[in-house]
Amino acid sequence: MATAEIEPAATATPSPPPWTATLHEWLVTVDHKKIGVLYVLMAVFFLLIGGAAALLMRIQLWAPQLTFLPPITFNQFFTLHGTTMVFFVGMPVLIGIANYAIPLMIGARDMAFPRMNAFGFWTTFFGAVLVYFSFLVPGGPPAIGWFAYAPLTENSFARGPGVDCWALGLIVSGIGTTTGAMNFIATILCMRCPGMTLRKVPFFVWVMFWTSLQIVVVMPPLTAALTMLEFDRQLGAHFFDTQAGGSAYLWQHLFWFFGHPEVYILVLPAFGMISEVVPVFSRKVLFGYEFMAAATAAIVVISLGVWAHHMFSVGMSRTLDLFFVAATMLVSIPTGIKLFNWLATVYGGKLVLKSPMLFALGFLSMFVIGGLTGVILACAPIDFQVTDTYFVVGHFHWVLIGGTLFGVFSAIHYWYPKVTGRMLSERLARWQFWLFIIGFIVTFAPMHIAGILGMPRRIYTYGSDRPWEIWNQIATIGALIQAPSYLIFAYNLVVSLWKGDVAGDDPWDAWTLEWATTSPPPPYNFAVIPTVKSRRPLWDLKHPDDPDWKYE
Amino acid sequence: MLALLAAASQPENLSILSPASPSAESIKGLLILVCAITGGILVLVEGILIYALVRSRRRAGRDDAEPPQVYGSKPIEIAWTVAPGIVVFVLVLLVGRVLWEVRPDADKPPPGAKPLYVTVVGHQWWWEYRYDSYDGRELGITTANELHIPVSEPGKPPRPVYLNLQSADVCHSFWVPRLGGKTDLLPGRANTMWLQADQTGLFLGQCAEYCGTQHANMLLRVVVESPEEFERYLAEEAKPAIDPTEKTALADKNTFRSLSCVNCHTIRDKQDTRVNGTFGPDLTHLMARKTIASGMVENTPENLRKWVLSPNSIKPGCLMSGFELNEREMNSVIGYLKSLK
Amino acid sequence: MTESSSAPTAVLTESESGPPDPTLGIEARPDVHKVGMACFLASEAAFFSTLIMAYVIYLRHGSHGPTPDQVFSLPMVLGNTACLIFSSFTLHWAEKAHHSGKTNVFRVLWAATIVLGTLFLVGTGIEWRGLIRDHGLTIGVNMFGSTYYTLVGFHAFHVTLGVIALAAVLWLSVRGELRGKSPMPVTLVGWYWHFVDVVWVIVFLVVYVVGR
Amino acid sequence: MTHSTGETTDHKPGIEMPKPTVWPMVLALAITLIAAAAALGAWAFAVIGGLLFVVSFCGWMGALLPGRGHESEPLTHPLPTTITGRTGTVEHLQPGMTGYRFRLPEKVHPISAGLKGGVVGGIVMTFPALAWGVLSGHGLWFPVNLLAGLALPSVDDLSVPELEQFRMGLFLIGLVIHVVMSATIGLIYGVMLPTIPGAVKWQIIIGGIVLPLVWTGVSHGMMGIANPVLQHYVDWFWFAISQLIFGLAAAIVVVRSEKIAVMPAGSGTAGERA
Ligand code: HEA
Ligand code: HEA
Ligand code: HEC
Ligand code: CUA
Ligand SMILES: [Cu+2]
Repeated sequence: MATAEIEPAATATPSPPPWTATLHEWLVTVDHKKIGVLYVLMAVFFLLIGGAAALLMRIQLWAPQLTFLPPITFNQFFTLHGTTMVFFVGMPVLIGIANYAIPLMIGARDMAFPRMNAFGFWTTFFGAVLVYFSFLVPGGPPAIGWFAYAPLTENSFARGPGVDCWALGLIVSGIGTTTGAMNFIATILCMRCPGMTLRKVPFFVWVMFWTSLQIVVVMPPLTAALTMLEFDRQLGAHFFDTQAGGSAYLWQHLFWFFGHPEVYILVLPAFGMISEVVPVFSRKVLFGYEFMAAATAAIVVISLGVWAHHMFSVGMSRTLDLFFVAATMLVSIPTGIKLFNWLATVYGGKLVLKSPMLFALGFLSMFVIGGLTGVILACAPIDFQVTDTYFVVGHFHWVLIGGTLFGVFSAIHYWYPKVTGRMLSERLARWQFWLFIIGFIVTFAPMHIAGILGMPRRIYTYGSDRPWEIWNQIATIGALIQAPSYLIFAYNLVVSLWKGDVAGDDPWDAWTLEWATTSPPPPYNFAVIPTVKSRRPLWDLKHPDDPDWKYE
Repeated sequence: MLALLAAASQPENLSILSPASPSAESIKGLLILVCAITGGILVLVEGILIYALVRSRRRAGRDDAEPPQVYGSKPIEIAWTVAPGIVVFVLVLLVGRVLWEVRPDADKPPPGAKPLYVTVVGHQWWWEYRYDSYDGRELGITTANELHIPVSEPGKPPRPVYLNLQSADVCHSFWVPRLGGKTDLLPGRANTMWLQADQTGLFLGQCAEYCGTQHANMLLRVVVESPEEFERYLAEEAKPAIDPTEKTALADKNTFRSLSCVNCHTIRDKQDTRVNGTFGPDLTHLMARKTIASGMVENTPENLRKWVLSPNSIKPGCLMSGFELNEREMNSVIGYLKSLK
Repeated sequence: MTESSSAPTAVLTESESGPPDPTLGIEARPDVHKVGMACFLASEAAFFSTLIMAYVIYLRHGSHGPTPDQVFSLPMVLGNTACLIFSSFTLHWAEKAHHSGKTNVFRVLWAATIVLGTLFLVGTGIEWRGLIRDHGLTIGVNMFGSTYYTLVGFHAFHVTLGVIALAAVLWLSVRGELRGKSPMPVTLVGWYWHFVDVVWVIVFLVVYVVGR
Repeated sequence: MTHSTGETTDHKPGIEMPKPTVWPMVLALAITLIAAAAALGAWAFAVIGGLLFVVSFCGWMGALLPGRGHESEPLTHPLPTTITGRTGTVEHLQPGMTGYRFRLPEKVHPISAGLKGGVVGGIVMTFPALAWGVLSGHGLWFPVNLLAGLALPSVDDLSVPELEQFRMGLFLIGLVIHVVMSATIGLIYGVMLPTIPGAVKWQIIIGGIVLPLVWTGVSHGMMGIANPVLQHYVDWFWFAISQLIFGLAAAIVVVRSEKIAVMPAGSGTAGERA
């Protein structure tokens, strides 16, 4: 087996290469690790941009009748904020982390299609650039909301190329996402190391497999819908042109057929990340792996059939409404299974309260709240009242931040030592965590109340006779508390590159294969492809008298 | 919570927790019940989490030892699959009941009812109301931005209102929180909606589907009146605009008619058919409305003047252009508008 | 504490204790290229399903302008369809020929597939010219035009890509780069081509049979 | 591989890795330029994009040819530290330890026991419910119709005589509600009761008396909203009786059923078995 002859590392520190060489290296790379890092950097950058837009919106809503932002600008900002956060923050960061971790976790040397992997990143990135290019075109960025309801997007209501930049940018970046998903599927099916059957993959890998299937099925319909929209705008077709027989209703179905599964695409990988972090930091095996695995599949399948819960107020028949109510609520059963299994993993464990675990606990305590407000929304009659209000805004930030972002932060704090060989500063991480969770609650909890008090979303201002001012002010203060946490995070990422403690191969005493190689891993990941017998190969090595394969 | 209750007790509010109609009432009940159920689940989950945290921080045992590894348990998994299952089952049943309660069939009003049928057309960014029929009487009145409906008093025949919702341009949504949930207005598709008010008074709301620049100011005003007042209102609105006989008033009218206002606005006159634009709100009884620009500002002569001079200064981005009228023309136009009682 | 006795490079081999896992080392992994192509085709299927659904939903929507039953001439389309279906057979035979080592037969049949695909494209071109010139049916005329050209146009675009890919494989074959009994390029392009054909059969049924 | 990587200067063993290439990036740029051209109507972009597209596509395909797209990565990187085993460091589950309850005995009631309990409970509880219907003078169908009021709004409008008659729709809805609820609660009983510590007596007391009383209380609080008709007519004494009978029946059926052996759930049980 040990046929490879190994040279020790060169001891002399080479002089740093010129920056052009570094740039070139990153532009041409096909290494899944570098591509993963590129994805994450892109996402962090856009997180700051999208967050800045949110801050400006929050300032505009501070008091009634402010004129801080003109109406159109406000409308453009929420469109860009939503689009950015969903397509250029959420998906890239999840795909990027997976890109880095999955080949390592399954004991492979790279993704199945390394060049297509690079292509996927660059299309995602250039797609985002194209969307933001709309700042330079006459009329500026689109003001259509992230779900772009027709016919507001048609030529007669949205002149200027802003909408075209948006739609085509999303098509381009969607191509990247789809190729990325295909790559994951092929990698996970074909590149696992010997011994790692599909039932023994680390849970994050399993989740990414299902998320990728989801992407492959729901991204193309969005591409098709956007293509129809562009045909309307550029070639004079009438798909969504209501004056010539087109249908506003069809757009909503097409968009949400993508849009709902999309929100699970945004949260499932975070579920996977949490499922790696919680066991390691509770020092216990993941409770009920098989049920968790089945629940993942169930969520993916059920969520293909619930999209119209975004359209209860569109005037469907009551029977159809009730069907979608039932389907939507069904999703909470597998989600609940997951939540309870994480709790059971924590229960009886020996907690290590390091930053990854802090964020994971933030996830466990916050996501459930967002999920339960989701169930409230899923009751169609209640939704008639609160749809398109700040209650919904509260719900989805609660799941997107309390779910996705907490999961992502947990994962970044967990894998940063592997990526860079250095530890993130725990002190900064704690500051970030507390500012983040407090700011987050203060921002988004009052939004539920504002919604119940009748405040619709997407309004650039409100009259002074409306009783919403106080809730908006609390929310704005919350956003201001949150803002520094993102800056601290970015600062920590950069500074720890030099100042962080040296991490070593396995700083968390963890169990999956990525911790069996060096930090950072060599370009080929593993000099010798490992062989595994259970879901926690490193546990087996560390505890030869209590290995996992006895129980699986 | 307290603050919520306090806010709800204010006389004119938009809270869904102070319902003034049967449908808003049922929804409120459902909301409270669902909140209780989800609240219970929340307390349970957070409780387990905190308990687990506390227990695992205080556990005995060797420092270098790993805790016992528990791989899972089928019976427990079944328990926490089935338990949410029951909750979901009950919720779906409840939702079904309330759904049928709040969305009754528009073409089958309850026996003995005196239904009012109104067609609502959403425009960027104002509301057009066409009164179709009331208690079987054909009406054919058109007005804008202020919907008057009769109250349903207890013990008397109910007076349900059925709205036929349409849109002239993009998607909008009709929402008066205290009178019930919202229903969208989609171009190329007619929706129906049921309203029934238990109290008289003014009920506010606003468009709840993003519809462009001034979506924020597409405000809704519903005036609920006693049946007698409502009859009076209908009678007033059914009349044509007054025909000025006095000389200056006549001159004012002619000034107005010489301007391009007529391309967009309608004023129903006795014989006249020239002022019949449909792009803007019907002005026949403009002065009967408390506000202009779909509820943005009060309907005062100063505001009217400001509006005609530059609608954008009141409602930036709105679809009526400003008019560079000279002082005399402006006075005439405002004078004429003021006469549209 | 005991040191595990594994060799320094073999990070994770079996530890001594425990039964040997019979599945180790012998599990078969599917071929990456095949999985990749299958995923790609799945996404294509989702894309075309959306277009077909839009076509069906808009069928007989809108009153003015030409309607399907006024403009379609079946003989032309049937000929086209025959070309495409037959090309699936030639492709299949070509693959078989390659499998049994008859390289020349393979090339002839493969070339025939290309010719049939090209014929289909030419046929579509002629059909479109007729629709535009004789019936005034353009993408902007009515809903039928919008949905028809989008659906059939995207399909034709895929046929074009297929013809290019087929040609590339033929070129590889001529250069002698195709080795083995069923080389991957032949298999994958074959899958793609059959897929495009199946889509056409559905499009044909929806647009020209049911939709008339 | 038959092809070697161009210059084979090194004889060091290496690992074959894909060679960095610029073409994927250029191809992505080309597609974006074409899209931008469509968005902006700037056809010059399309020309550049088209050119780049062809060039990068050919470049990429070239790299797919055998031997072209790979390079040998020398094995010069440091090795990971060897992972050492620590024997005897994993604690095993013992009574009194957090999570011990999850261990669940090696023998548990089969799933079917819970279902059986639910069905039996569901059947016997109909007796007091129907008895109340008859005794209160409303008749057999009254309780059934009331139950259906949970799901059907039209029941609110029915008068008492109407509620006393047999109605097929209401009967079916009521039946479904009753069966589903009984079976699922039975299932939960089946798996949860055995985890209650102490003697079997306690399992019966908790499952048969405490839990039914708890949910009767909860129902009492919420019925006004959940099912107004039932709230209006119900007799809470009889309601509680039927719940108690359900609970007792289900609990007894569960605890008396035969136990079967199951897989161990964690390191503790295996340790005990060994
Ligand atoms: C990360 C993303 C994410 C996630 C995970 C979810 C999860 C859920 N969402 Fe959410 N949702 C969004 C993102 C997300 N959502 C976004 C972005 C929008 C708005 C888009 C827009 O309009 O711009 C939206 C909007 C939205 C609506 C439409 C509102 C409207 O516009 O009117 C609805 C309605 O049904 C809904 C419901 C749900 C439900 C039922 C879940 C469920 O999956 C939640 C399941 C979880 C739990 C229930 C908690 C844990 C479970 C238990 C503890 C078990 C026991 C519980 C019960 C038995 C109830 N969501
Ligand atoms: C993952 C997704 C995500 C995330 C993380 C966020 C984060 C935030 N969102 Fe977002 N939001 C959405 C997804 C998300 N949002 C979506 C999908 C919509 C719907 C859009 C639509 O209606 O179409 C929406 C809509 C939305 C609205 C409703 C707008 C409206 O309807 O009118 C509001 C209002 O307050 C809001 C606020 C915020 C705030 C305060 C944050 C905060 O958490 C942000 C905190 C971050 C910062 C404060 C940045 C800190 C950095 C700096 C200050 C430095 C800046 C430096 C440089 C630029 C170099 N969001
Ligand atoms: C381009 C078409 C157009 C022209 C011309 C036009 N209007 Fe308007 N008008 C509108 C529209 C559209 C609105 C509704 C604006 C809104 O609330 O968003 C409106 C609203 C009004 C209102 C407020 C009505 C209400 O109930 O809110 C008044 C008063 C009014 N116009 C008067 C005039 C007068 C006087 C003129 C001529 C000097 C005029 N309009 C010319 C389109 C027009
Ligand atoms: Cu109309 Cu918003
Ligand atoms: Cu959804």
